[in-house]
Amino acid sequence: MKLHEYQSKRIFAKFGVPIPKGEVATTPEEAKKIAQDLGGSVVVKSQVLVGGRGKAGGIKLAKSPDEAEKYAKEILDLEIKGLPVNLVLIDEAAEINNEIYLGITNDRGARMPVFMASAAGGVDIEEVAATTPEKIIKVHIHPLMGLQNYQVLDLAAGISLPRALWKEFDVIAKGLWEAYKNNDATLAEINPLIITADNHLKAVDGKMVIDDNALFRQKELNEQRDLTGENEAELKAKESDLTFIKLDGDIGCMVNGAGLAMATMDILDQYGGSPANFLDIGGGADEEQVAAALRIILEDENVKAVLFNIFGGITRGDQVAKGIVAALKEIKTDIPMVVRLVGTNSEEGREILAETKMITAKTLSEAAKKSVAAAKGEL
Amino acid sequence: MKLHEYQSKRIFAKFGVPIPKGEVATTPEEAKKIAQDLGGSVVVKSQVLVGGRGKAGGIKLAKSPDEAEKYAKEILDLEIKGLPVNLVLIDEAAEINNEIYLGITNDRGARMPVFMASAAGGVDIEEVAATTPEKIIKVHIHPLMGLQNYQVLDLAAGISLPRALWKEFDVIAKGLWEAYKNNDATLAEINPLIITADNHLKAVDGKMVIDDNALFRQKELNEQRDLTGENEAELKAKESDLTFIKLDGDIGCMVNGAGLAMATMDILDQYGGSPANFLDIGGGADEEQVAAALRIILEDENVKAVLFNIFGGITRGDQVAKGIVAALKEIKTDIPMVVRLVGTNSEEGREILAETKMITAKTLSEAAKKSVAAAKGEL
Amino acid sequence: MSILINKDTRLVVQGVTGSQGLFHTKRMLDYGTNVVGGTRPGKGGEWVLDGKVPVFDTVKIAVQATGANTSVIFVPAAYAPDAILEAADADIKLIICLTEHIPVQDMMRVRKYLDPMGARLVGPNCPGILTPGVSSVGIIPSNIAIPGNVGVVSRSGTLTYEVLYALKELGIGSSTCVGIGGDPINGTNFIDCLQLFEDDPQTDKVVMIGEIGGTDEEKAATFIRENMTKPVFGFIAGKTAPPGKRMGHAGAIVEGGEGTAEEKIKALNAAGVPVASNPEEIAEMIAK
Amino acid sequence: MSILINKDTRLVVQGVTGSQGLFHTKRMLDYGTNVVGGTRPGKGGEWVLDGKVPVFDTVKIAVQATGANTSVIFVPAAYAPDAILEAADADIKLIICLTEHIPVQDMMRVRKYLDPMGARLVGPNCPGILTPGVSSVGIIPSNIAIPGNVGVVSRSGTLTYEVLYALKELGIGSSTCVGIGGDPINGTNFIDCLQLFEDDPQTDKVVMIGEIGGTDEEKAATFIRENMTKPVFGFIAGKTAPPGKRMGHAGAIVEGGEGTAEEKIKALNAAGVPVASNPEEIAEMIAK
Repeated sequence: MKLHEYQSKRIFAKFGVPIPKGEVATTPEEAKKIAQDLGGSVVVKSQVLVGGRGKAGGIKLAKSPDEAEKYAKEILDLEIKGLPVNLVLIDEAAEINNEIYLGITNDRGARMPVFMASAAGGVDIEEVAATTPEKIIKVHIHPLMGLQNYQVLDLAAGISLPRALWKEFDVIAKGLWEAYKNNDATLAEINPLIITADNHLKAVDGKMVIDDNALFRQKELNEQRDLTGENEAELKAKESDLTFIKLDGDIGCMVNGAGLAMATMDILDQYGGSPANFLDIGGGADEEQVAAALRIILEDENVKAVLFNIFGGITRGDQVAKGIVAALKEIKTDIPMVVRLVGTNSEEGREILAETKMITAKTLSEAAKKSVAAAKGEL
Repeated sequence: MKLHEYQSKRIFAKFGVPIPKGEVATTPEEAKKIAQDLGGSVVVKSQVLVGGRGKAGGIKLAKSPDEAEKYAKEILDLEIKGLPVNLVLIDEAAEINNEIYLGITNDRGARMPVFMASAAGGVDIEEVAATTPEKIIKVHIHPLMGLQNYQVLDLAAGISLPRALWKEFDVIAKGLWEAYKNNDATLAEINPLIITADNHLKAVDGKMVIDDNALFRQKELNEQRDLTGENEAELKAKESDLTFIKLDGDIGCMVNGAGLAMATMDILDQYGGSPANFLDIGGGADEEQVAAALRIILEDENVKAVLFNIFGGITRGDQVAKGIVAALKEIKTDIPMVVRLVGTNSEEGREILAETKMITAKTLSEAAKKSVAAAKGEL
Repeated sequence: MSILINKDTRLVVQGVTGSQGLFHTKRMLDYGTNVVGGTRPGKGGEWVLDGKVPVFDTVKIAVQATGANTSVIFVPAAYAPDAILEAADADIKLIICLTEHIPVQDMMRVRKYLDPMGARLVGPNCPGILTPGVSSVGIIPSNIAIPGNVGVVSRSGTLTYEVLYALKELGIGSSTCVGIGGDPINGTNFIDCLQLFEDDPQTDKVVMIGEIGGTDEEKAATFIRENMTKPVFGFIAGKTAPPGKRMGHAGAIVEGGEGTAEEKIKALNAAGVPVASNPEEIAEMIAK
Repeated sequence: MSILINKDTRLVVQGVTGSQGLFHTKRMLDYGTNVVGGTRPGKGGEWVLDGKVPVFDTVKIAVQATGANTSVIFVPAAYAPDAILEAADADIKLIICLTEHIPVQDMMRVRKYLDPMGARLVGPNCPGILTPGVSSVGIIPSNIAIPGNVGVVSRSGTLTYEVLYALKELGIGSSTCVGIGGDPINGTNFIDCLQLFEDDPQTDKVVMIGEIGGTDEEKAATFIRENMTKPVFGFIAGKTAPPGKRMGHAGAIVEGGEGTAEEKIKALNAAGVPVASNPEEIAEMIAK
């Protein structure tokens, strides 16, 4: 779960990280009022959960409240990478002497959080990592010990931070770590952390991603979730305990198991087809879930064929078959459907499906080939 | 640093441990007022930093405010193991169905805190440990992971706690752990944790000892320190950065280094003498500290002779000698003094001491023998 | 022979009284697995499954009473990390955690705690282990596999079943099948299992089923090149997965250009491991 | 030969710019110890002691610049735990911490962190290590010891000097003298040093100086009985110490009847270790 810039920065501030004064607005008028209260120049920043806001015109410097109102209107009218802008952050403007990158993420290979710092802040850190990796200082944090004083020094010295700022940096690094740890983040990032004209550190942009698996104990964050920009079908699937990911192809897939669902996508590709989605109905899907899944697949107008690939293990083939039959009674459709049922009670399942117009297949390859043909109207 | 019962219990309560309602009083009138406010029977408990209060008459059950006043007066007039009672705790009385022991201390050998529980609560746990150790359930706590849910269950199941109380017990055990950890305790103990007549758990007596080395970060606790019962000379020594422990013998000792100071006491004993104190003046003692140390030694009326055992390493012999000379100019005394200076600049030191009436010795054995003789008036 | 579980396995089921726990405990018993007990705090002293399985309050008590040496965990994500530590602390040497959705920071802490202890964790978010004809710990459908000489190790559940089934259709059996789970931070990894299979006299060939995300397959490829004498056959799922999206498994994600199927297949090929383009092809490769 | 420190020791002094750090760094340099640098956050790039010792901001940088393999810690108790972790993390293999008054809960955490890392900690609250004629790390006065064949390990500072001095008076020298420190939770213990002395060809006899508190001397006695071929001579301080009082050292306390001098002497005697009744007697025993 991604947090907005303003949400991330407020969390950082709670842990002692200095951030610019600012407020969020949903209308140009509110934006003007905030700019008046702040006084001086302000930055109007679109709050959308995608990168590249700046290039898309989603960040503007306003020298007066009127300008703030004008830019807020422009930005609130924008659509950035397909997402509407519903919210702008009005921050007091800061004079920037230098831009630093500071971020914590999970290093999967090391099985530890890794704290990264770079003097080359303000730009996309993945670009820095790709082109000049030596400019990124990395320090691994022991998950039971937490961030230690000396590690903060390793970072500060590593990016040649002026010594006068080390004390402030210590507070900020520890604050970022606490924000990361206490909110079950998988990413907590300040980019840029600026050195101001009067030689202080300030976090002018921030980003956090929260571990979805930890939302059960991060209830406050969960309530703040902004669903704009999340795919509607994916959200609907989540409600039915299904894992659905929208793709660009034309063959809808319904599979039990994540690995098998990926393999199903891959084999469609191998035979010249293109999957419309990833969909894992899980280990013990019931009729209702199967019906819900089918409805979600068919809502996608690109879908020209549907492939059911069900491996009967704990999931019994007859149960899935009943679910498909029930769903098809409710959802009238002419879209061709290919079904492959293997494993536990697959015979019974196939018998149940015999009453439908479904195309059956025994092997996965056969099912894939038939689906590809069906999508092309060749079947 | 030991905490009083009422201090310990308030800390436990802060971490969610249920304790009886109560307040402390310094006068019988206050005690009466508190008893009135509480209503019903109360327990009047002396707050002194020694064990065995009950046997000494320092804990009384009062059935009315008047009785509370009367008992408070009696108890405030008591002296328990040489300590005056300055404070009484007035707690509402509880009907006790059962008494449990719960405590956390450091297991030095295991290098981990150990959580102990026993169904045989209410009595001295060291007695239980000595006579029926199988009645104490022990669980070691990983110092980086902290107390885990399953460990609380191991304790609850281990003492056969009725299952209806497991949830309450979980809160109490975790609270005690947090109290222990967050206050740098070396001991945090609830004894007894009672099962009340209406079947709940309540901590009716509590005890905490705080790591002296951690007081620099436990400032709040440090300010609550009750110095009653701490030896005056020991406190005075601490002010001069000396480690002094009062003993019962008649030979004052001034030594640099804790191990050597103990060895000096031991050798006095070996030759039939008896040390009046343990005194470590530390590694780099200056003239002032030496003088302060000498004054502290001589304040003890039992002292019949003084032994200086100084090994010149970092501490230079001439410096210590100068300190002794300076102190002796200020402090007029007829008590015989034996001095042994060895190591760095010991020759120079001995020359400086030649002007005093001090008895010199070259080996530790010789110094010990001469000190014993001097204390007996045989020298 | 087999790896990890065998006829000496004495299993305790953590969370035995839940619906999943009960259902699969019955299945494991039916398969012949030596389930010696289960745990559920507050229900010690009860019995489940018609008096076949005693319930204990804690794993420690279960171990004392039954001599259990292996545990399988069926408890919800919020309690699973505690359950893993409990098992390790009770001296269980093999801990198989099926629980999905454990927060990643919890697993980092658990691993740091476990690593010096010498207890082996398999999972979490895995289907368990099956030694066909001998013992089943977890939820791998046992009717889809027969005893044989192929070792199987996999990050995925149903994809593994698919391979076992395809092997069985060709009359090929397996020595042991280990599901190591789809989480980014887990216990036993590919290399651990490859080493075990290399040392196992019953195993002649190994199937390794990977997927996108992380670099464990690349590390396994290096290990195979340097240490394995037995032939290994691979499959990697997720060639068509879009970057930045978690494909069902928490660990199945291409991030920052890392963890793509292409890289993994390249690494495996370079280590002499033929990689099948679909799961059915694996069985055909093995049959040759 | 010697144990722990020798001519290959490349020392970094943590807290080199403090008054204690400076004073003893000079002493160590004068003795011939190879002090390659010191650390003090914020003072990297400066030099101390007339340009003899470079100062670095962190141990990591010091190690990169100088190839330091040993560190000695002169920083206050509040920062010492961090300093120990810093040294271990910078791949320092021998960390000697002199700092007194470190909170015991901090040391428990530090040990749990260090144990799986393979770094050796000596101390805290110790005088350091002296290999006479070769290298001195810490504050042991170097003029009181000469090279020889007696290994010395001790929980106490000046008491050790006393023994070294008494040995020297009799013309006896030592291979290495290790102060393991007087805290209840420390790094290297008696057994570790006894094993090192047992393996060290220069060492023919060992002196072990213990004191009241804990049971490390008892454990050492068992180790001696089972593993040592070289003769060990003992001394235990604190026979007359009252129970329940900390005798200067945080670890020197008889608690709950445990840790008395009597028990320790009994255990050592039972292991065939003669225990002197005063420090001077040790030298006489060795001389025989």
